[in-house]
Amino acid sequence: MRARDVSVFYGPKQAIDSVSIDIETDHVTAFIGPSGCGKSTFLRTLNRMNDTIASARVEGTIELDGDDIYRSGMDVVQLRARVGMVFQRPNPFPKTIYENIAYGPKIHGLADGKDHLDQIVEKSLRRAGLWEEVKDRLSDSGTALSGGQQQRLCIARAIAVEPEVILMDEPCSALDPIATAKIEELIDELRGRYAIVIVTHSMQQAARVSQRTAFFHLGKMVEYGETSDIFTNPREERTKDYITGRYG
Amino acid sequence: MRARDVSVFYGPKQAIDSVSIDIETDHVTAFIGPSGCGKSTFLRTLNRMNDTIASARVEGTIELDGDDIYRSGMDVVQLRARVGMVFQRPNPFPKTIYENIAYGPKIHGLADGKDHLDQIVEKSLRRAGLWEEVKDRLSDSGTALSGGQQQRLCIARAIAVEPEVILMDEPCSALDPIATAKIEELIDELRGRYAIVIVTHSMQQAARVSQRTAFFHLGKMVEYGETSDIFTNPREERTKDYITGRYG
Amino acid sequence: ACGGGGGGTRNSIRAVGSSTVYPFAKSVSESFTRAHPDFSSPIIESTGTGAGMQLFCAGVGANTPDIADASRRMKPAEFETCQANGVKDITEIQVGLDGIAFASAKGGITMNLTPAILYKALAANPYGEKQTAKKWSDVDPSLPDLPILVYGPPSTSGTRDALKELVLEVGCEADPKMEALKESDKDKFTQTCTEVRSDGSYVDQGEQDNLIVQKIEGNPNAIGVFGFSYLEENADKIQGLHMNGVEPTYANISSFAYPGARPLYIYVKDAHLDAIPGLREFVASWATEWSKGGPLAKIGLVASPADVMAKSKAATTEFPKLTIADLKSAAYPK
Amino acid sequence: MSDTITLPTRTPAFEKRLKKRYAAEKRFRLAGLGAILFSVVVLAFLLVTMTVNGIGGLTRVEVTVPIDFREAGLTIDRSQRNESESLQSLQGQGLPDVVDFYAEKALGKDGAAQISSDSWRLVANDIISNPASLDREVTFNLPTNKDLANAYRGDGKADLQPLAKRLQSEGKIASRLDLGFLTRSDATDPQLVGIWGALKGSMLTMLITLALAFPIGVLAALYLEEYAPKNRWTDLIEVSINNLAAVPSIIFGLLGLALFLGLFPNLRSAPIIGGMTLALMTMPVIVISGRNAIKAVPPSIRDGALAIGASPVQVVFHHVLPLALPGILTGTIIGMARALGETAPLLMIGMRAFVATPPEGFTSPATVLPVQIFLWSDEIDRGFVERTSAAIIVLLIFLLCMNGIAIYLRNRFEKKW
Amino acid sequence: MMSPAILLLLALLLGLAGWLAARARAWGYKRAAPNTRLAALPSYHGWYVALWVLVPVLLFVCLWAVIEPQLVTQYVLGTPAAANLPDFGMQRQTMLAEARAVAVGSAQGVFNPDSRALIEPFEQALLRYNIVGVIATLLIGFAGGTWAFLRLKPDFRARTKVERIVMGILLLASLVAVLTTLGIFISLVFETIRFFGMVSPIDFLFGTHWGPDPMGNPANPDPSRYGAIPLFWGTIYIGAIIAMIVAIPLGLMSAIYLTQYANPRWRKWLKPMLEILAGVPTVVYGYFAALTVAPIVRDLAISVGISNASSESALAAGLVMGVMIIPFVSSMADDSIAAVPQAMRDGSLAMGATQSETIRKVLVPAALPGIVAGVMLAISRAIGETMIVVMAAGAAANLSANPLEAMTTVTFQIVAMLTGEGSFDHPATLSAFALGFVLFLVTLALNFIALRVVKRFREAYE
Ligand SMILES: Nc1ncnc2c1ncn2[C@@H]1O[C@H](COP(=O)(O)OP(=O)(O)OP(=O)(O)O)[C@@H](O)[C@H]1O
Ligand SMILES: Nc1ncnc2c1ncn2[C@@H]1O[C@H](COP(=O)(O)OP(=O)(O)OP(=O)(O)O)[C@@H](O)[C@H]1O
Ligand SMILES: [Mg+2]
Ligand SMILES: [Mg+2]
Ligand SMILES: O=P([O-])([O-])[O-]
Repeated sequence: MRARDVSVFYGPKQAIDSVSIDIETDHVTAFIGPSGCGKSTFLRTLNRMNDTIASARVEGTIELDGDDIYRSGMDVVQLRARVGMVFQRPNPFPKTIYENIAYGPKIHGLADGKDHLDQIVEKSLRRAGLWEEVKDRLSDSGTALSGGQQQRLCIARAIAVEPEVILMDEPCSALDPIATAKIEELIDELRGRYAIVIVTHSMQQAARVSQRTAFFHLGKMVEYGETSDIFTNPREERTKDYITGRYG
Repeated sequence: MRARDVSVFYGPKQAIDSVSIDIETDHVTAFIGPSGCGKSTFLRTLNRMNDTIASARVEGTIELDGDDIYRSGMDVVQLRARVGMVFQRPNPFPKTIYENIAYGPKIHGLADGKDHLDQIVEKSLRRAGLWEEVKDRLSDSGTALSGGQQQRLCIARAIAVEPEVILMDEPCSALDPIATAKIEELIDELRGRYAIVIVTHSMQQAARVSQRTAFFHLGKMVEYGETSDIFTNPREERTKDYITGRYG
Repeated sequence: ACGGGGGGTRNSIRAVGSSTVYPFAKSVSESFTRAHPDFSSPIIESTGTGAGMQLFCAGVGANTPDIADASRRMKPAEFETCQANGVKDITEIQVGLDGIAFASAKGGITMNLTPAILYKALAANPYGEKQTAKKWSDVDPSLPDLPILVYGPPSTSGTRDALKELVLEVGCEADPKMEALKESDKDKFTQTCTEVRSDGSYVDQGEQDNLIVQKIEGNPNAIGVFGFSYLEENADKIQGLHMNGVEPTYANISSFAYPGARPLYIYVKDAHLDAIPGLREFVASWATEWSKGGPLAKIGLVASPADVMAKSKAATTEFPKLTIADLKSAAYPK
Repeated sequence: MSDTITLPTRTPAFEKRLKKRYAAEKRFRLAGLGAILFSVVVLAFLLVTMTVNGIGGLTRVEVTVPIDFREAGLTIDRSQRNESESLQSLQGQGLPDVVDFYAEKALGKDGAAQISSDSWRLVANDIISNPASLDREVTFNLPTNKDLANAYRGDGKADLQPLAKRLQSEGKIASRLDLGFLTRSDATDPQLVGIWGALKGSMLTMLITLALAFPIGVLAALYLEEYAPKNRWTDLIEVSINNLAAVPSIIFGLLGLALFLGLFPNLRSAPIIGGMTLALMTMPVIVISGRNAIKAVPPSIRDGALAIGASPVQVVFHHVLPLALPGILTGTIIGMARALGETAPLLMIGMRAFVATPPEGFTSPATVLPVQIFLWSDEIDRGFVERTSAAIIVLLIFLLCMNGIAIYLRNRFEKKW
Repeated sequence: MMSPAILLLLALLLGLAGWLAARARAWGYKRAAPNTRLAALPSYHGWYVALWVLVPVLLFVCLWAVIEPQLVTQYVLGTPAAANLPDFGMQRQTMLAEARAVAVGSAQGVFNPDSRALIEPFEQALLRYNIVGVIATLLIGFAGGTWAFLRLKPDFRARTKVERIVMGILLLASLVAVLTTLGIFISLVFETIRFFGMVSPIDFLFGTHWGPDPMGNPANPDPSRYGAIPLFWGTIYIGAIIAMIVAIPLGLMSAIYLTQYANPRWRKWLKPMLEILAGVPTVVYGYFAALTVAPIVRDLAISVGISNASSESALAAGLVMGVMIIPFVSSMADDSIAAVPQAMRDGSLAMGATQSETIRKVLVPAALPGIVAGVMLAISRAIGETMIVVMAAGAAANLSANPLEAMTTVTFQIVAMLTGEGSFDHPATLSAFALGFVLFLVTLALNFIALRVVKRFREAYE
């Protein structure tokens, strides 16, 4: 995905100030930055989830496969099927585990019959590393799982519609260390198959899981590059201050 | 203040497990630890703000000037006037700036007449480093200030009743870096006059403002000592893991 | 929280009872209030004659009404209740006449009714047999071939009582068997003769005669039973049905030529006469209004015959005591 | 990976399905719009019907009768302050006959027979308030009786139609705005009724309701939300309040009948009993909305005050209550509006009697607006149909104002802390 | 009845004096030892004393308001003027009341000339007892105030004491609700038991013919006329079936449209519209149903060839009731949908679901418990609704499924049996209480369950 000069406004207030970035398909990209700097806002522009906020307005262009997703006539439904999203707090639907995964394929009509659907569900759960844990309780409620399992369920749900990009907004911030480790592993496994963008407030996490890191500050993207470079050898003063704990 | 074997329960759930600590008068003490480890809970036992939570139960003793604050017959109102508190989100009253500061002295009958009250208000605002910014708008609403100013207003409000101890629960987590710096400066200035306890989720902040640091984990106090020791030379493995970003 | 209601006095006159008398009582109350602005205006409630009598006879004192409006005469049983409860002195005043009129919508069903036809059509068990008539023609082949549908007053009302006594019992007694039954088993007789069918052909319309008028207006095949005043009021919409060949008109009712004519009464609790300010004056106001062509006549009251009216007028100032013997003499002058 | 090429979300089949999904979306949305429009249309229909009918109810049919008092020889003792004595004196001097005479002169014998029997009183009142008119000719607009009014409006007794036609062609009869409707009380003649009595009854009743329900409701809400310990007793209180809020209003009528009228039987029909009954009904509404308003005050404010040593009572009365007040008021107004429109429980406690004069106080018999509407709706005369609608308009105006104030208050003070 | 008002004023003055004195005293302590903190603010000392003055005095005034008139009457009856009062209690009392009214100045004159002689004794008695009342008030207030005043000390915790009284008042206020519930229960249950003493509950609850005869002999009612099944059926048919068929879909769709689709500008107008619909009094709906809707329904029925359509039909009443309930359902549904966390909606939209798919497949199922509870509350309101059925449903106790027929409901029969005043010894009248009791229990059960469900549902998302 390519973003060029993207600015986002909430009413009169500018939350993102002309950010340009190329997100590469076979990498994990991390967005870091202090609270309120606009990481989530920018992430949500990537699959137009910002449309749900009445006051939000986006300028600039964002292209997916060379196609501007903000052009008029762009089909948001299809876009969102192609660019999946995982949220900060796990948000499984209050339905069965099976139904949670099957939801996307069903509404999009991706499955030909029940058997196919079963296959999709199994495949998605396997990829999310959850199959073994839940295969005997597919008809339990998704909300009955533990936090970490719920988050993996949400990832499985996103995978089930075969997206091209997966956006994750602080997917581990509500989880304990063990669950966090599991998700980080999973991200590592999914890398290469999907383009992954992850927002995190933990620099350590960014260092662990990502290959590219973008540092945001006060709505601007300050620096973007190889993760190892950013953490060991930042070009900008602000990045350095942040990484060494001067603020945030 | 001295705490001995303090345990706190929320209903059946134990949130703090026999913590003993001496809080020294002329130092800033920082509580750090991962989310949910009980920092806030413990802080709130120190001025019995836990009383407002019906399910909370405290065991052990906490002494202020040798007087057990949990003994029956303890006047909680007076205790809280002696042990002030500043919260995570600034919570000025929706009244004028003047009224915000004057409220405490008024209900405790500290001022003899209007002039005295004016003096108290000015002195408190000066100490909180806010006087210059607000002296011309004392009758504006306290909520009309910026976040950082609001937080300083809350500190001024706490100071106005001349407490002995000031407890601060993540006072900067809702603030931007500049406001954070201001508050940190202020804490530094107040040190020595009041005993200050600060909860923070930022290790860097703890390192910057405190002389003593206590590290909490899963309801237990794992380590307590000189701040410089804790950060450079932790005794416990868990402290080290936390400080280096293994979890949290 | 504090302060008592207590007392035991009342300033305004209270009258309860018949919905038939209600409009007249309202009208008298209105003119009374105008003529005597110093007194509080009377409180008139329409409860139906039966319920009104029960309240009236509950005792003397501020909590009980001063006047019972009635569209039939007080029953000896009610009189006895009154006596038992300490309501010893009662004055009966006949204020005028009303007819229970049978009517249908203008242009709707017409027939010449008789008490016997009505009894056969409306009784639960005509002459002790099972009720089978569904259409008027089932009762009498000369009648229209239309379903029986009669809207009428509920069992609480005096109009219903009048229907029972003036029409149903009369129709019932036409059969000698019943005449005999009356002698042998009075209860059985009353039941057979006055119980109204409840299979939907007779529709009990609540205490609201107006609704009955609306009902039959909307259904040309329906017949309504209500006070003559309502027929008079709505003469532009509905037509009276002949009974025994007589039309329900003012003249026919005042002469008792129409079989459904009945007197209307008010009963005054003499004990209250000096306790309720204005009660005497209020009763007297009736006499100034009930004459032929007077204000009450304008709203449908048929004036009593001259001799009765004179007697009633005297009663409004002299307050003669009602006795059980008075009540046991013929219930309705024919 | 081979399957990266055949992404299922980018097939033509997917796009085809998409079209259908959008159509379904549109249908669903229209159904929603339809539902809400239905409600709006019904509301509009109701209001329009009432208004169209009710406008007529604010007028009455009057005839024009000039009276030359110079010929009548009436006198009025100007020192006589008492209105009713003046009235009696005028009646004694034959004013009714004077009015009849001039009516006959103006309208003919048949027309004079159809003026309201109350006409001379109107004339008398005019003279009393303006004695100078005894020295000249004055033209009065006198109400007709209801028969002629109906005839003029085109229905009613056929025999009066020609008279109405004639008077109309002479320009002597007209339907005129009747503001007296707002100042008179119940009557038997639709030409002479007014709603002031019922309105005053409503006001007195509402005063009692407000005086009882508001303080009790607010205090109870404060207790439950701020102080109540969690135990069986407070559970009981809470359950009773929630249930009371949904108990059918007629049950409150039964309570009023059995309890209040049992205790104070001679206060039957009195606003004080009605007010007490409605207060019990309104109190839970105030408690519940009050609790919501109190709940909406952010805990951080309580914490802030507690942390500088305010006692729980001080916290509530210095901080929570002032902040919750707009919300509590909104709830109170809505509860009061409901009580103002309530009919059924008042029927049970005798507020349905015919009372021809406005109530003097809280203990004199009265009726209230909605019951008056109910009673009039039962009258058959066509005049009453319009009068009923007019009374409904008056009631609705009151309620709309109250609801409007509540909505305004809510929008004005709705705070997201 | 001037005197209670005067006494109250006196009490307030005394209280104010106590307040000022106590506060001054507390300031005195403070000045005497400027460096110690008082245990409570001076004004709390003031309130403490003021309450000690006011509460006893108010209790006394209440008591006095009851006994003083009796004392006065006693006095008057003892005078010679009372010797020729009539024997009849009510007349006596009327005369006494008249004379008293003149004596206190609330009336100009008496209607009964014999009462005139009583005016003067009344004036004397009133004067005497007013003086007694004033003196007693002063004494009591002074005593209470002095007692409290003497307890003031620098370390006296006046605030705690005052606050305890405030808490007591709050607790009392919240007990009113319990008392009301109890009052309802008691006023219904005794009459119901009496009724069941005359008609067996079996006949009442399971009988299928309703036609009480209030004129019949109360001692020997015919139980077969007291079968309430037709009433229950009518109630359910109108309130829980017809009205809900209207209200549930329209209310739910309105809520969905308002919360999910309407833009804020429209919502700002549409929502108050719905609220106005909820604020229209039921008597107006009843009038509307009877006068406008019922004839339309009847004409429509006739025009499609149903000849015996009644002008009072279950359908007309039910339709209008349904309209009345729409805002109720929609606001409950609105709340429930709003309580579903935004995260659910975002989760579904992020999967590429359309808005309506999100609503139908995620939001509504998630909000279902709340919606169901809302519907139960709506039903309980519909079956308790009175005026619409009184004005539009009719009195006929039909057990029929034809919506064009007239039907009657429990509430209608309660009104019918009790309008005006009932004599409390006839089963027909008492049946109203039994019906009320059944209605009370049913709505109570519905509400209880609904509130439970709502609570659970809320907790699930908190
Ligand atoms: N719906 C909204 N309306 C108005 N302003 C918003 C909205 N959402 C976010 N903002 C503002 O936009 C700015 C960027 O917010 P954003 O949520 O993108 O920050 P973030 O970097 O994700 O922070 P965090 O780490 O706290 O999640 C903030 O100042 C925030 O207050
Ligand atoms: N009111 C409460 N009732 C029940 N459990 C509570 C309550 N408040 C906190 N807890 C639990 O007690 C534990 C300690 O909570 P506490 O708020 O003290 O953590 P913390 O260290 O301050 O975390 P954070 O950094 O998120 O503020 C947590 O598990 C929390 O879920
Ligand atoms: Mg974010
Ligand atoms: Mg915390
Ligand atoms: O109300 P009634 O005249 O029919 O008793």
